Amino acid sequence: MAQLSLIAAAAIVIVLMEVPYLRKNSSQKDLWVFYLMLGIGVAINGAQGLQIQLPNPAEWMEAVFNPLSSLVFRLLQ
Amino acid sequence: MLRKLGFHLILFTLLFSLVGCWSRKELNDLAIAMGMAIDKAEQGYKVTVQVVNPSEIALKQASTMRSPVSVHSETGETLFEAIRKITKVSPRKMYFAHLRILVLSEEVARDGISKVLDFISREPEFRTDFYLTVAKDQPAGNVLKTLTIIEKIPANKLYLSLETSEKTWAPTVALQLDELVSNILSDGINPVITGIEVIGDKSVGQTRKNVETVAPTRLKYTSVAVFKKDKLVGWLNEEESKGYNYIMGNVKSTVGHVNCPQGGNVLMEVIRTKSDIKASVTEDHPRINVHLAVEENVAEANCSIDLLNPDTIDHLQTKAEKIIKSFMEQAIRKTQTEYQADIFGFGEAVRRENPDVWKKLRNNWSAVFAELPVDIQVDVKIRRVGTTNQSLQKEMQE
Amino acid sequence: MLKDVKLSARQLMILVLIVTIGDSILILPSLTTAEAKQDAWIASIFSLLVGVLVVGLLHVTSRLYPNLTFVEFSEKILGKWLGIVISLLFVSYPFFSATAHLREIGDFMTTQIMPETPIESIHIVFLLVVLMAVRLGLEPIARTAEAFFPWLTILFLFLVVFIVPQAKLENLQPLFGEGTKAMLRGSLTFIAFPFMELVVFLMLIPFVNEQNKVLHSLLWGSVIGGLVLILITTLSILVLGSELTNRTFYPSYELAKKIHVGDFLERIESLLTGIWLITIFFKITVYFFSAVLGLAQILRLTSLRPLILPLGLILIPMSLIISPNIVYFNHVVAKIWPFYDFTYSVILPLLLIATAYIRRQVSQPKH
Amino acid sequence: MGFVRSIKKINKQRRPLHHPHLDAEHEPLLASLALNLSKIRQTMGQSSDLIVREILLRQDPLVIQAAIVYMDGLADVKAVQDFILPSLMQHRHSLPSSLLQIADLINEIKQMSLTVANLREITDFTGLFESILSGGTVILLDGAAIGLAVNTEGWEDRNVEESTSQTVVRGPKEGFTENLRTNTALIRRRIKDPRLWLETRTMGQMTKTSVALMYIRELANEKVIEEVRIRLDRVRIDGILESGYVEELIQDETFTPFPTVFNSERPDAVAGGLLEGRIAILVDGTPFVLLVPALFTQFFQSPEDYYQRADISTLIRMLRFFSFFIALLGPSLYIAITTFHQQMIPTTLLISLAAQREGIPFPAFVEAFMMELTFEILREAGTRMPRNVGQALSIVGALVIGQSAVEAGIISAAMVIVVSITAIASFVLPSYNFAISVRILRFLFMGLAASFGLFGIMLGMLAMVLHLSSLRSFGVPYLSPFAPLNYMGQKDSMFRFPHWSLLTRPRLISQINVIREETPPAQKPNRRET
Repeated sequence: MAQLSLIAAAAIVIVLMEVPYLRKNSSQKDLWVFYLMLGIGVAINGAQGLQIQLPNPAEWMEAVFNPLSSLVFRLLQ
Repeated sequence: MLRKLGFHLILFTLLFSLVGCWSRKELNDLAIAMGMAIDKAEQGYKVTVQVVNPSEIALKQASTMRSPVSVHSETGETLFEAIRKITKVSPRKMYFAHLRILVLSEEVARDGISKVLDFISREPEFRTDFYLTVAKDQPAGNVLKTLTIIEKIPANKLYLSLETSEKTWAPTVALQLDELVSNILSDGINPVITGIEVIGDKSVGQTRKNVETVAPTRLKYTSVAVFKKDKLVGWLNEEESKGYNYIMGNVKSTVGHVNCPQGGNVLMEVIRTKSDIKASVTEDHPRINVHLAVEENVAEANCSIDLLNPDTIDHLQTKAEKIIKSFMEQAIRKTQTEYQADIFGFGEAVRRENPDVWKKLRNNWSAVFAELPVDIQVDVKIRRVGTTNQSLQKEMQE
Repeated sequence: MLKDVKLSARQLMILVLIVTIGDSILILPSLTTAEAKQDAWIASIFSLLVGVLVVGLLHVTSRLYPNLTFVEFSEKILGKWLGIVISLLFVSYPFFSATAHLREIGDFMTTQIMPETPIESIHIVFLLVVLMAVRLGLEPIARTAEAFFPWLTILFLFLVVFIVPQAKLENLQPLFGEGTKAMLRGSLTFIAFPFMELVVFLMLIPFVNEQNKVLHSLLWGSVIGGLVLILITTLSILVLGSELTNRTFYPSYELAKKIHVGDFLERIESLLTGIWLITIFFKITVYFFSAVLGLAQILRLTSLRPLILPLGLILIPMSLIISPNIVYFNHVVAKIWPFYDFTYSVILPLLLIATAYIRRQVSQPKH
Repeated sequence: MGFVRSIKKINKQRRPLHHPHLDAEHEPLLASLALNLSKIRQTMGQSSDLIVREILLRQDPLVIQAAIVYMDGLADVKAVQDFILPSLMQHRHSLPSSLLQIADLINEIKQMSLTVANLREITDFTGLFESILSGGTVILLDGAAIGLAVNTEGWEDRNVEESTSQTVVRGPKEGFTENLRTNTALIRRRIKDPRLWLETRTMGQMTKTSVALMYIRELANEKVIEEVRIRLDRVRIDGILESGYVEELIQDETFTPFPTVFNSERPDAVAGGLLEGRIAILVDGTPFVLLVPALFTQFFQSPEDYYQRADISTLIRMLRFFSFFIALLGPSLYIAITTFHQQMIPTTLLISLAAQREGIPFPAFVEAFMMELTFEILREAGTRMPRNVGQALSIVGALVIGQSAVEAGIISAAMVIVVSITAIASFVLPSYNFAISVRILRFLFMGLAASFGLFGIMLGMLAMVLHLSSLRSFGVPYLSPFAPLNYMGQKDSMFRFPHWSLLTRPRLISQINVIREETPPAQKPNRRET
């Protein structure tokens, strides 16, 4: 729970840091992208905080490159 | 205004939630372990740790009669468990980064030290710059319980005297953890560790009385323990140890004597040695050639020989060569016949010379080593005869 | 966006150098030695030669459109939609690399220096400084690198000068004892981590104000960086021996631990940690900056700011997810990551060069 | 939220800095002397230092009423008595009285009778008040809507004395004074070149402080001069009492601990800066002259570096950089090493440190924080206290805080040593305002060290250097010549090369006329061949 509130606090800090600047200097699209990315960030952090198993990109990478890797290492053995 | 304030408030709570002091250890919360000894217990290990009592050592007016060190022991099934258990008897957290000496009991060593070494090299707090010794004929814990004079911390005494004796007296081997590990791991060389003995009354040695007498119970480095892989297989005596160090080129300085023809002897100080181990392989049969170059000075002439005569010097050189060679041969013979443990790294020499032959021999190296022909060549050069030229005894005769 | 930002050729060189060294200096000797044993130093020299070719390829790629970043010119070459797909893939690369490097620093700190500290908090404070750097922009990053460069040099020379007396030449013998294949296996990581990862500079090269000196900077930066890595690998083997080098996770840290001059200059490895921390910092910063810049260009944003902090927020859990433990991580780094690098730094540029070439052939009627 | 709104309201109310009644003076002088005088008296509120001396000019057959007005204390009464009054009262007109016009009379007085050097006509009350409030004397004639302002400044000034804030062993001992004119003269006496230009403006609606911009044309970068002008013109403030006001209003970045404007009390330092192409800003009423652009390295340089031999100066500069790091990181390194990296301490030292800490109730960070805070309090007290209680304070500081705290077991002796070394090191920095920034950052670094050890310090250094390299002083990167690196610049930054090799001015500051010495390097003083 403490972790979740910290994430929320971090999100609020980020909003307070960036939104005034973006309102003044950037386009509407920038603002939307900002909120979208922030949302993703909060979601991933929240999931992590709640101990939800998230997919690991390294595993995708392994799935893609493992055949090549084992081939090369077998060739060079 | 208020928004800014709120922003900063949240920012600061965030920052402070980050700032913990997890790894912080105040100096007065540490028990600085200077020595550790490992014995076998019925189940697992008995670990003895020598911890300094800083205020007793550092303060100029050490008025309190408290001991400068305290020793805690605890048993556990594994080393780690035993060390953690020590906190039950010690009020502070053990801190091992300043460990100076690790004493293994002979039993542990005969059993194999790889388990011990695995833990120690895995734990980041242990550094690799402490020395290892094997306690001969007694529990390792006793070594740490003996109080010493001059150096208030026994472990420090052990460290320093090993360091000094390695520099000025050949039969000890100051071995640090990483060398030991790489020697164990390598097929072509087996490690040796210096042994240590408690001389004198052991029960007095553990009380403060020991530092109040003139000839107290002492700790003394004796011979060298031979390991085969990680297991202790036997000991070399002093001469063999010396021979071992000559072969390894470990001798930086030592003393040896040569007998004079008319009785008495000449003491010679070795000032520099350089050894070169080379392997030659003919049809899968390796042969080792050890070449040792020694520079010596005459330190003491206790007989009437003519030190001003160059022939005498030649004579002394040949004699010294013979003596040193015999030390080395003794060492090789003993390890070949009794232990079959290649502590000299002859296997490494073969590997460097001919990796292909080595690949064939490595699995059977102990057997090959036992039969390995070794040629020794010693080349002694006497450089100086000290500040006086002629031997006093010779002068008196004249 | 960023049109008035200018890097000098020297700044580019220093950045390339630091990125070449960053993180490789910490883990590479162990990875290469694990395969090539005492011949790792030969493997590393071989890798430098291949690495120069890779850098040459990157330079050729950057010459396609010297004033455009990878994201911009891939859209030009491949068309809008395919370009965006490729660009997104490309942008994910520095992002994941930054994640992995952050994890590396966390693993290093928690295994060697501060075992009790939770890895998250190390990640967060480290990332905070990275985010600060990226928010300040490219010029301050480059200038900071320039300012730290002399210090890095001093620390490195310090390490080398004081460790050389402990070198034992016989640790290198026998030469070529492990065979060519082992050396090739060893050089896989040595080519990938220092040299192939320079592909992110395709995002930064357009900001260099002396475009004719770009090749010079890229080459010198990577060659000097490569030499530093060769030196460290060789020293690790010379001092520690190949066995210990591949048995420890961080051989160069062990190397620093071995420094022992007189009885006073010892146990200074915590100070020399600066070499690793600073170089990895710049590596992560350059990667993260490239990722942010690339994504901003794909999304056609007017500034980088909407992306920096949210992406930083995403990076933190990613650095925890990316590896359940250090063993898995090392497996990925040693066996998988070189091929990931290869895809981005060789296949992708070749693809772009080929397409651009074909396009030009098609659009210019032969006469 | 009502609270917020009320604050906003106050903010809004405070905003107009324009004072309407000041504008009312912008009216012309009247022809009637009596009216003029009453207007003056009314505006000045019967202030007793306003002297109005009414006289009669005998102009046979006419008698013209006249008055001289000046401020007692500002104007030199002796000058008024010796020159103005005699020349007016004893003057006899040369023209036939029948032809006399009041305008002719004024011309007569201007051209023939008044024996003073600096004189001008004023036509409105603004000019009148400006003149008398800056020490002038105004002569008003009945029937003329014109006044004659004579410069009779004569207030008490401090003499040119030795500068107290920046002392040297070797070098000129003169320091600036509070008088703008004296200060410009001090600089001009050092640079006798017509290209040394001076632009003066008045700043502060009420204080009407003279602020002078001084630069050497063709050396100073025209863009920077223009930038300074723009920034100075942007300032709207009621009062400028010291150059610190100007500094804060024109600096590039407010939220930074590092000063981006250099200040000096020494004319030789300012002249040196001008010769490097910098711009000096002199403010009347303060001996502290600003110098822009100011770079990081400048705060490690003392004018004396250029008067001592090059090798000595180089070593001393390195010593300053070294002390900078000690002053910045001393306590934090101690905290980091003793609480995180005990393995770095040699065993014997570790044991003795541990023995000292035996029984100390606080963690090392708190200990260091308390000591540093105490030291800062002592230091501030030492700066502000009357001179004659100094001894008492230092006894209390040294004995009570240092010795007793250790004896009482509150602070370990090692910590006292560390804090003292840090304190002494911070005094090595020649620039006071830079030393302040070091003092602030020291506490931040202590916090970082207490939570992350050397790792924290390393990150802090990274963040600090990042911040420094993002700073600019009037467009010049603050960290140059280190970053961006400039080889020629290295000759006069951490090192001080011999004068014959300092051929160029700092590249980013002076961009037009870079060559300093026209002697080619071949003509450097060589040993005569034997």
